[in-house]
Amino acid sequence: MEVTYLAAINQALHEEMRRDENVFVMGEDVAELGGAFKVTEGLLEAFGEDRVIDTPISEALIVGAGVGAAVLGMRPVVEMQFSDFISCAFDQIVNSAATLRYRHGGRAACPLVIRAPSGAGIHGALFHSQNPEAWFTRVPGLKVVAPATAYDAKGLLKAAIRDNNPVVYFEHKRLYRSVREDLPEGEFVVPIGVAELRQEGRDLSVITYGGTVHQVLDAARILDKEDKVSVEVLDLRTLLPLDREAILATARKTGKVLVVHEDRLTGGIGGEIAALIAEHAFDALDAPVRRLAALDTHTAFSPPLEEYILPNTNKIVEALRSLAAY
Amino acid sequence: MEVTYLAAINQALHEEMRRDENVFVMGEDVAELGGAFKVTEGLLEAFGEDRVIDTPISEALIVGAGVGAAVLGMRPVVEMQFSDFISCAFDQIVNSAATLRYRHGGRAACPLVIRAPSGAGIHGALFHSQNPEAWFTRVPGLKVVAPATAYDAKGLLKAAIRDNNPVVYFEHKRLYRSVREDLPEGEFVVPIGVAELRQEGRDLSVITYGGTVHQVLDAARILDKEDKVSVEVLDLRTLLPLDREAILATARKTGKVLVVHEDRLTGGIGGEIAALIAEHAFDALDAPVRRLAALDTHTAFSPPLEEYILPNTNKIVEALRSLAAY
Amino acid sequence: MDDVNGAPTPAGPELNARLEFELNLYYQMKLIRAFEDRVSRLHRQNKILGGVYSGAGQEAIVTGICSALRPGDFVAPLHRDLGVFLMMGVDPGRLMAQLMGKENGLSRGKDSFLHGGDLEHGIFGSTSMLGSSLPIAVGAALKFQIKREKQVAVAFFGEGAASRGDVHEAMNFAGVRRLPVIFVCENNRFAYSTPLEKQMAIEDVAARAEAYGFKGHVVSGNDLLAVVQIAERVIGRTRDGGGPALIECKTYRYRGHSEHDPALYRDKEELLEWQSRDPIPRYEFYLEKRGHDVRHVREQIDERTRQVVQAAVDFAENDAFPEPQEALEDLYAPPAGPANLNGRS
Amino acid sequence: MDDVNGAPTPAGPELNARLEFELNLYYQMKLIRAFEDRVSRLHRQNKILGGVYSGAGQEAIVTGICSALRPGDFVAPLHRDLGVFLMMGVDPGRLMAQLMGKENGLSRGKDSFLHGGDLEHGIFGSTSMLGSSLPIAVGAALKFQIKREKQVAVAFFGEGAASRGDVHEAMNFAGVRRLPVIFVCENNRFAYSTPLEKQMAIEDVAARAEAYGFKGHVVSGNDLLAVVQIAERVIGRTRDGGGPALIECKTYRYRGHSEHDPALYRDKEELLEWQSRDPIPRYEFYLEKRGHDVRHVREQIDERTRQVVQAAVDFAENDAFPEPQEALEDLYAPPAGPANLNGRS
Ligand SMILES: Cc1ncc(C[n+]2csc(CCOP(=O)(O)OP(=O)(O)O)c2C)c(N)n1
Ligand SMILES: Cc1ncc(C[n+]2csc(CCOP(=O)(O)OP(=O)(O)O)c2C)c(N)n1
Ligand SMILES: [Mg+2]
Ligand SMILES: [Mg+2]
Repeated sequence: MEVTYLAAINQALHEEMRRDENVFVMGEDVAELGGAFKVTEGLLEAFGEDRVIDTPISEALIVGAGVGAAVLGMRPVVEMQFSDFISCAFDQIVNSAATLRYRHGGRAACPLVIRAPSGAGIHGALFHSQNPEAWFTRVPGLKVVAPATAYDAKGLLKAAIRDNNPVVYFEHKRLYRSVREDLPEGEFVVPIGVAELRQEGRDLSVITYGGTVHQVLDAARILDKEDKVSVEVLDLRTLLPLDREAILATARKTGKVLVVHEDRLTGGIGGEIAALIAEHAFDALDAPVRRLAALDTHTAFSPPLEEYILPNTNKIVEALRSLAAY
Repeated sequence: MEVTYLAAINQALHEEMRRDENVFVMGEDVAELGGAFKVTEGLLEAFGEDRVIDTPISEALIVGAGVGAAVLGMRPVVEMQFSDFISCAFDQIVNSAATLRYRHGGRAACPLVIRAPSGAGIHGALFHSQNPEAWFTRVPGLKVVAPATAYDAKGLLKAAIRDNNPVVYFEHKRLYRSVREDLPEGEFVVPIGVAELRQEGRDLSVITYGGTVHQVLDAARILDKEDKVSVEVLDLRTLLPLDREAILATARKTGKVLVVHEDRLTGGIGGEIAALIAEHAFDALDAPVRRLAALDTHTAFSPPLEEYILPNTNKIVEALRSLAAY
Repeated sequence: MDDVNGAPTPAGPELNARLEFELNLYYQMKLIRAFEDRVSRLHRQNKILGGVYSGAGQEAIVTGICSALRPGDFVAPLHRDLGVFLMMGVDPGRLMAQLMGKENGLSRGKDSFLHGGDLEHGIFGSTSMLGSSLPIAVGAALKFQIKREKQVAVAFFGEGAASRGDVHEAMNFAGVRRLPVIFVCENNRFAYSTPLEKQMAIEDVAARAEAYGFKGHVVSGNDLLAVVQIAERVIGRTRDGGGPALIECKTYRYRGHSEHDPALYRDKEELLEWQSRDPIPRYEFYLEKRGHDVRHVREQIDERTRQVVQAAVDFAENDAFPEPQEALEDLYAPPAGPANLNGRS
Repeated sequence: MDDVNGAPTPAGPELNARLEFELNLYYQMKLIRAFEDRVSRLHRQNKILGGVYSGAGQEAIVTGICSALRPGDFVAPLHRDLGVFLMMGVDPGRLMAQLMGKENGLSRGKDSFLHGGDLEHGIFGSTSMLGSSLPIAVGAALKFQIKREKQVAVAFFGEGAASRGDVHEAMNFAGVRRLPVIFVCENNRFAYSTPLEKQMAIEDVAARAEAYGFKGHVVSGNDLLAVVQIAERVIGRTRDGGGPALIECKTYRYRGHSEHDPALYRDKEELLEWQSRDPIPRYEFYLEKRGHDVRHVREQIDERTRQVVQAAVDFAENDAFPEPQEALEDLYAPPAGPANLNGRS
């Protein structure tokens, strides 16, 4: 049966809570309402008030309490209602959670998942469109994932819940209901840290993740058809740790790389990826590593502004053509 | 007279508070104590309790109240006692302050300076050694500066106070008393957004800022003397907006670039700089852009660990030799 | 309010002014209701995109509190406080343009709904991050204190936002420095779907004030007269150097959390109960006691608000969308003296 | 405490156990004082680097509170609470090695001073960010509640940290869910240089508890007996499902904020006044009333603490520094069952 990205996340929560009674869910409006996006729907009925917990509007508390429960062996899955509000829990994530094992000399662990609905393109404006992933990919001790498909959404969430470290899990709001696929019947997980080659290609590589993966695939199809240019598409899936081997392999293979993300250009993880390639695949490059990302501004509300700011299939096609012509 | 980096900051505060009565200082222990590092010493006596304000331990309040006063035309200079605690004010900086003008359609401004003593190498361990700059350099609406000399410390702080936008001002704790120079008598400012060529060179370029500038200069002297290799040293001084022209100019000139910072490698601004160069000076490069930075971990406490983690002159010399030999 | 008739028998100039003031509040409250009803409708028609948070049922709070403010005061509204903009004199057309993302909206299309502030009218455009505007209002009050200005800052917040750490930090510092700031809690018993008892273990947010060294007041937020009275008293005291205060207004949200929300988690009985406390008929009853011909007044005012709202919609619909490249404008203020700061770059 | 003589006349087994318990607390308090004095000295000798925050003068608080804890309870100490580590049974040698950044320190040299926790002994290693440990203690209490365990979580915090937003969020949620957590405020009247009146407009942090729906208690933090009594009562009640509580212990910091701080901002008279309330002689006076030969007890215990502290110093000085490459260890936990989580990677 076809399952949406959103339903896939919901399935993962159900399955993991059934599998391990230490898993519990906590956040604003996650219980009776089932979450602002209905991601946690049905959990209250299935697992009761002890394991599906509505909190006051207290992001620092939500993450901090998650840390406290996690060090005692629970596996909390906490929700930021929108990833934009993760800024209110910043200290608890980058300090309390990320340094926990380190400052305990390896004698403690923090198996915590922070779910954060992120991303733009839904008229969410400045505070309901953010892509905050690069604030966290520079923090050792954390893991960061950003699935683009229903399969990965489910498999990565299950892996994140089973992981013994704090994982920030970015789920893209625009994909919730726009992306769907058949999921295998049985149990599966998607390993953290492993990128996925969505499409093999010969001429160019695109490295991307999350909200822009489908736009890139669309663009690749257009290039294949209209330009007879064969584009390889690497979906990172995990943003920390990066799958360096996969990144360098595709760069070495095609010699021309475009990095695409919906996050802003400056300070987005595209810089890190371009730098990695420029340093470690220098000899293999036939063209400069290019980046296509949101413009260096906030995600404005008015449709013409939002459209101008965000990457889209057309802009990706253009960038690919320009790179192909280099 | 020789003035330390610390005294230079103190001078800037005195001068600007004298010049403009809308400037005031606020933070923990900034008044009677004169700050944990004595940076605000003497201000209380000179300007009184109305303009030198001790606050409770409330970082979000400190920044938030700064924003509120700033939109009404004041010029608050607020202090984080250590830059590590800036994580507790994160939302107020990246959302309240950084988006302020934008969300008011250009009809408001937020002339706020956030001073943040940062940096490692003083046995400060995980929570008194952080280099948080790259969390902010990815946020449009902010400016970010990080002086390395007494002259710049003074001139950039004065420029920051006069700037009509929120400026995060990172002052490196290790430089407070270890760096000093003669300052000109008269009034001067150092413009935000302009990098400084600390040393001209022919063979290699190093791009750096803040705590590692002096180590790089030492390393450059060693290379000059022992290897007859001429190293150009660019001190960024401003981290947002980056001085792209200066960065690309030195890259094009020498064709070999090493980026050095005390911040961690992954997600530090070195990635952004390397990406810029790799994209826009591709043809001029004779070697991959290399980066030398703190290792991807937290700044550990024990001396052998801290030493192992942080960049230093020896490590820079080695990296330069390796790059020179490429 | 010179065009409204049906006034009671003539009296002294002071009473007359009061009567006019009171009638004007009625007009304002009705205008807010009418404007918001229209906004809800425009949202269903897809003419307003993004989140829309109706303040229907809570109009008496913003009307009453803002009635005690003066030019130069500072207000940070909450996400449901469209009424603050109208009360503070923002042009309804520009407000509607803001909601539609148009060029002449307060934020020039940059941000949605109420995040576009209007500092010319003393309104700070709060971010979405609930509670974050309280430290900012405290900073405004700090400016008034430093400059010895007889102004006040007002921060509105929901009982939901009251759980945020920023609220604590703000109130504590306001208490320490005895700042001229008034915290107004609109306690509508729900934060999205979360009822009061899951948000706090006490009944009154106002009880917190004492823990910060100032006084907390509780008032019916559906009783405009009561809100006006407490606002005049408390804000007046704060303005005169009496230090901060908290006013908690008990009320209820009529519509869903946002226009997307059918609010199935709520008890229909409870809604009915609160709708029977609607601030508008309640205030009409008062006006009647005052001797006004309420039916006549209502008709006139309904006509007037209808015209104002329609004019606002017309203005906004005819307004252009911003040019795409404007996305990169308004990020940084140019180097200019403080006087120019509120000018565009 | 079998080796301490000078006990009062024999009595029933229950009283005997109590007397032993009381003498042991005396030993613990003395050990903390001796250990911290030595730490201050080692800091001056540059054998301990980084920030050192002495709890001298405040020993009765950690001693009394921890005396009511049981295995499996959870404690988040504040930066001055070295005594918590000793009270909870952490080996003094490993604690000293922690302070010196040695391999066998709690954090294996990773972090400084008290940031290395020891979960085997129930101690959470708090970050430096003041107040951030309160949400975490609340999370521990949530685990106890979910799992129906008769354990409690305790979070120590200074009156300075009380101004942080995290403290508010933590207390509010604890109140809502009636969690088994006790918040212990060590109110030593200063946050670094900042005196109480610049931190809050009220006298007692304990007054805040009611605003979260639970009870706040005030006790002299320099009176070990009083702290023990309230700890037994309040923690016992919380353990039995009575919900959260706040205990505020009034006390005073003897030394500077850290060993770097001469604390010139403080009134010498005030220090003198508080030193005259030193918890150790005060408790000795009680022991005397109990019939102990205090001079004899003190001599024996001084000798014992001297030996314990010296052994700790010897252990730590002989301990190796970690190997440089260990800097990259302990960042991530390996994939293993929860049982293994506290094992090293
Ligand atoms: C920090 C933060 N967390 C979560 C949200 C999402 N959110 C928006 S409104 C709302 C409920 C607000 O409740 P309340 O403060 O009582 O105001 P009301 O909507 O009832 O007027 C929530 C949870 C937010 N905007 N900011
Ligand atoms: C969030 C945060 N801000 C600032 C500091 C710096 N700092 C360390 S201790 C301290 C004073 C703490 O006062 P209090 O909580 O009363 O504890 P005490 O030191 O008096 O025991 C300050 C300001 C910090 N550690 N964390
Ligand atoms: Mg509400
Ligand atoms: Mg204190």
